[in-house]
Amino acid sequence: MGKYLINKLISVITTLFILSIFIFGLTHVMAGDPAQAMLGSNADSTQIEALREEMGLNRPLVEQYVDWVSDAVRGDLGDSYFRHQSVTAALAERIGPSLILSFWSELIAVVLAIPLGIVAAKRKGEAADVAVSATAMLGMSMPSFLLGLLLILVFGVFLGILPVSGYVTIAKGGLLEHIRYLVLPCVTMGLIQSALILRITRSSFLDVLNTDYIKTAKAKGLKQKVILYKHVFRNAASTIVTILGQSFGSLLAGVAVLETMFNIPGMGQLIVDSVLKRDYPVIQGAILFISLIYIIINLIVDVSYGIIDPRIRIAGSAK
Amino acid sequence: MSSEKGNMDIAKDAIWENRKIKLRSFTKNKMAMFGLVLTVIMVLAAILAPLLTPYDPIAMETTNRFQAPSMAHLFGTDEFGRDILTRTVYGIRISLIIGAATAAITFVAGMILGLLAAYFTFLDNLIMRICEGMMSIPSILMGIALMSVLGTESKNVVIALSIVYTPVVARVARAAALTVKEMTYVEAIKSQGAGWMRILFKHIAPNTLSSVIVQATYIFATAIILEAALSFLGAGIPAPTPSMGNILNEAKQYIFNSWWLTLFPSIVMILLVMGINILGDGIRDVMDPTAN
Amino acid sequence: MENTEKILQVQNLKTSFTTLRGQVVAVDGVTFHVNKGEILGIVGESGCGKSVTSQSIMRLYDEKKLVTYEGQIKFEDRNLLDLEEKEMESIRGNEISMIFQDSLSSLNPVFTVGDQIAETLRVHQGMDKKESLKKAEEMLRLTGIPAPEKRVHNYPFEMSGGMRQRAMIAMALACQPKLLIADEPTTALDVTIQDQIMDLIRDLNRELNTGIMLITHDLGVVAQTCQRVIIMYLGQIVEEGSVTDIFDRPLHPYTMGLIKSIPTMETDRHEKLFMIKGTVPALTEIGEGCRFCERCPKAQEKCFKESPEIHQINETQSVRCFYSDK
Amino acid sequence: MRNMAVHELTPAQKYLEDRTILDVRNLTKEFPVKEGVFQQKKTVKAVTDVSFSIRENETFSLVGESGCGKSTTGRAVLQLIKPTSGEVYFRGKNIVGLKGRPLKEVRQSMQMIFQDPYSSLNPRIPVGEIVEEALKINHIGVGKKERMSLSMEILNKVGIRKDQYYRYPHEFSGGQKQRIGLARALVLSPEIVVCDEPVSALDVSIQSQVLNLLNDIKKDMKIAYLFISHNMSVVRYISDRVGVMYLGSLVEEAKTDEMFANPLHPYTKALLSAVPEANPHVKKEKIKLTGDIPSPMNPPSGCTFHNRCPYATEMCERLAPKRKEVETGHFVTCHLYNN
Repeated sequence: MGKYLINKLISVITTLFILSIFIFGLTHVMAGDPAQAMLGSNADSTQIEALREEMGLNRPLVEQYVDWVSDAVRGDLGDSYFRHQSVTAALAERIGPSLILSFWSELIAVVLAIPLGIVAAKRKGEAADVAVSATAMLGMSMPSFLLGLLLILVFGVFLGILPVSGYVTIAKGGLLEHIRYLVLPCVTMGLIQSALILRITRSSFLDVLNTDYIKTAKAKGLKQKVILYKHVFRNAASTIVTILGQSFGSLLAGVAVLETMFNIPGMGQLIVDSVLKRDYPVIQGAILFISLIYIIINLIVDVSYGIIDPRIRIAGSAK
Repeated sequence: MSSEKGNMDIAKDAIWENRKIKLRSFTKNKMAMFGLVLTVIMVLAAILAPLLTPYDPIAMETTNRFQAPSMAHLFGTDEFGRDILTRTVYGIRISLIIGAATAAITFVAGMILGLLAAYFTFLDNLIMRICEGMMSIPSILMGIALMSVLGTESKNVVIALSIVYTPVVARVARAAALTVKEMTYVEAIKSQGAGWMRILFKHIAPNTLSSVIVQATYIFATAIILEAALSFLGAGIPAPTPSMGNILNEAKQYIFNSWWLTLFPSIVMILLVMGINILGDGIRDVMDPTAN
Repeated sequence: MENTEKILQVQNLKTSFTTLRGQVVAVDGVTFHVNKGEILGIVGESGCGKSVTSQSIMRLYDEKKLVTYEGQIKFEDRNLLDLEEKEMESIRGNEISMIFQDSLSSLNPVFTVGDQIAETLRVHQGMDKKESLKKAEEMLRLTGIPAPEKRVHNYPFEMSGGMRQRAMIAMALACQPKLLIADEPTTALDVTIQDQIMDLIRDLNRELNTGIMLITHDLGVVAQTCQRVIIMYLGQIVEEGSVTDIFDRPLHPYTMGLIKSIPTMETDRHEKLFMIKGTVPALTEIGEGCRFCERCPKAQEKCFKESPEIHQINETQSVRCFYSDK
Repeated sequence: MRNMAVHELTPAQKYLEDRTILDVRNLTKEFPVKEGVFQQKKTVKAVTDVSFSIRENETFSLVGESGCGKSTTGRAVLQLIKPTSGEVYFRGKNIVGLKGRPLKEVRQSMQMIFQDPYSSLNPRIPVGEIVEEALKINHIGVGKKERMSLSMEILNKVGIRKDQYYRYPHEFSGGQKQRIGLARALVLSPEIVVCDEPVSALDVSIQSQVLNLLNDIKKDMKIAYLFISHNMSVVRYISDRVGVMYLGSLVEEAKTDEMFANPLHPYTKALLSAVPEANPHVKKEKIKLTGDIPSPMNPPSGCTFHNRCPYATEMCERLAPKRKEVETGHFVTCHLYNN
């Protein structure tokens, strides 16, 4: 187990390092001159030059990168060009809605996808399996905003029972109002995410169902239910956990589209705004922050993977 | 010994016969055929767009704004009086072009990176770490960031999507190549004096091809979705050129009174992407040796 | 031998699979029995249906979509094919149990060996957790595993091939079943370990008086272990007899071919090995004549048209051939 | 004891005088493995100090249980695996460390056939072209036509018909695939073929067909075999001389009749006694080996067989035995014969 953890930590650190270089390079090397963007098009070159000097943009890139990373490690992601607040502050304000939205969406996805995936695997080839797999295919072939629009059409426009945009915190509007505003976005994201989880659950269950040790379990006289929910589930769990980690991570970003559409003040909306405004520190900081969450979640998944699968816990590698 | 000419005849009809078997196993697979038919319909619609509809997708005719679906305008018209069906068909064309381009680029780049990483262990760590690093940035954010840097043009969308999806294909290619590399026939050809080029490109690559083709088909579908999302956020194909994303982006504002602006393009888009995904599943089943 | 009690009687068993290429009859009218405390060898090459026969007895295949059974499998005057799934579950692992060839893939990788043995005891004997684990350790000791108190807590991947196979045997014999079906138990093991495992199987058969159906393609193992032998070819029994009958006076050309073609410690090293010509045809390409006629050195004109029935030649031997006594 | 001197002859002399085409001396192969929490370096001693030689048109077998290093030895001889130490003389010249063109030339006359028929042929290439490719790589035959007829000829010799030339591997049975693998090796007219468990994965009745084919080819093309197997009866039938391996070392080597009639090393005796006799009347008294095969990661000290050997003494635990020629051509590595 120890070796497994050390390997994981090393790989996480290198991934973060490459990630930071990529993001830094993205915004500094390829983008236009931020100072010029801030002062607008009619500023003359001397003003721009002065601003560049003041913001230290003329220093060698490596130096800028080292400063940026050392600050970032201490939690300071620099200041926004247009928001008169530090990036960290902007993120802190907006992490709440994003996490809530992601959490409920993932919950809906898991509650929906795993049981349906198991049913589809158990009844392979029958009507239930075909129906479930078809809907999963539908879910996979649809961008989240499309489903969002269709749900708005049905529940917002035709039935008019649910709000189609906006976000209410529990403090302001009370629990019921808070939930009413969350239903449409969370259901949208939940359905989209459940499509992927359902397909993976079904295929990992089918793989395990065809193994020799499940044939042995049947030869031991165990009930079909016991075989499915004890022997098969324990083995399929590790693959499903891995997918849950990845899907929660990508959910955090996928929510960006929904936050913009449903006008929810989350991190995703922040990034989309700052991209349109070319507010590079915010873009840099937010993407780094969300990617960090994504990596940490996957690290947690890999660690739990070790607990579930003894082969990792003891031998350090799945045979 | 047999006459030389005799051998050549054997060669010709045998090769043709092998192709027939491959074709038959594809047509027998209902799923693959359904996906193919759906995709072909979409492609034809996109190519024959000018013949199908008399209207121009971009020219504005403010006289007949917000017309409900009618015989003249099957999908109705938008806020500038443009025919939605025409714009949708042209939108499919853009989506297909971008999807295909992205799939092709990521297929080639992914194959090369994957094969190199699998065959040369010293490259493996380097390539895989970079891929992991890039893949830890969620695709939509990466897309937005790249577009903001590159500027919103169709050409850049393809570049952005290719950067996003190449690591995904590379990882699949590497995994497939690693399993093939352990096969006895690779060791056999090595024991017969083959150089690394022959081993890699004549023996390992062809046997990695099938799983990477399947992955490229899925990337084709996902690229269309991501392009639509980017355009929806205003970071993709700029208006007025019609793309599935910006059609729906504009439709969003008028969803309350002209619902048809949203409904019909949505259905067409779902069919488009579903067709390609089902085709991907179909190819996977045909290619999968355990299937036949 | 005649008055001994028959614990298993298979009458005309026919197992057919529904596949993409239509109905495939893997076992076509197989009739045999297993006496109490006897070791019956079932010999044949891959595709002859020996594994399908054993798994049909345990009804392990998915009966809704994959397989259909005909005929009768009488176990203690109950036809297993008529039983409800619930009744079958009470028999599997309790009265008839089974061990498989690859002990690594046949044991659940995420549960300890002790748990898996104890589980059988909890399900069939209603033992509680502590008691069943204790009995599991005892069973492991019975199979000669060194340090059973430690092995009980090991996972399958932590044990060697020989130890895992002993654990499988312990699990199968935990509830003292009347019949043990061993499907190629030592094929994947090295010869010295195989020797230890076969000794164990022979000892347990004597001590617990468990009837054993030993499925294998290794004639050496059959000769040293089984009392009676069945030779199978392409889903049918072609010859049945006591072990001395089969080795001293083989009747069916296929049996003779098998015995002569396998090199043993006595084979003449300077002579060509006997070769059964041709290869085993696919189940879908069987003609109406005898299934072995294409490869049979004694095949006559009649063999290509009619399919011989298996018939008793003497008190212990029967064969499926028109010209076996010539 | 005249031929004691044989060992002192240089490999070149042995090749000319004794027609020894392959002379392996003190071959050792250790694999580094990372183990435990802090990645301590550990080595798996797969092959330790193995020496043997093979003459033209002779079949020498390496037999032993899994993990004894017989396959690794086969691959190390062909330089598919780089030996850690020791020399491999082919026609009197040491081929360890050869690279590029010289290695390619040597490889042409040292070919190999493999155990698993299902993964030994590239599924994407018709069988005829698999054989042709061997010729193309080694620049034998001018143009496609000649290479094609050469391939057809060798395929026909192993029993594959001309009309099957452009069939794909998945259309053949296991036995036929082994024949195609053999044709691929023989088309380069090698002097020695390493056969790594060629019949273990085949059905019983097909095994005899392949074994007979190997013998016919040996007579017809004057080829030597390094035959690797765990099946004692198959080894007895096909070999001229036999080497028994245990946990990486060669514990006994002798002519086949001598080895099976008069085994000396306790492990060889145990191995022979464990083989079930396909004759119900014969009940061999068994030499019972206790315990399991130890892991090559940390082999027992001294003689690696001492923890399972019924005759083990205190010396066996301390000291590794020397290899001794007890009778002409009968070598054994055991303290019982070292006094």
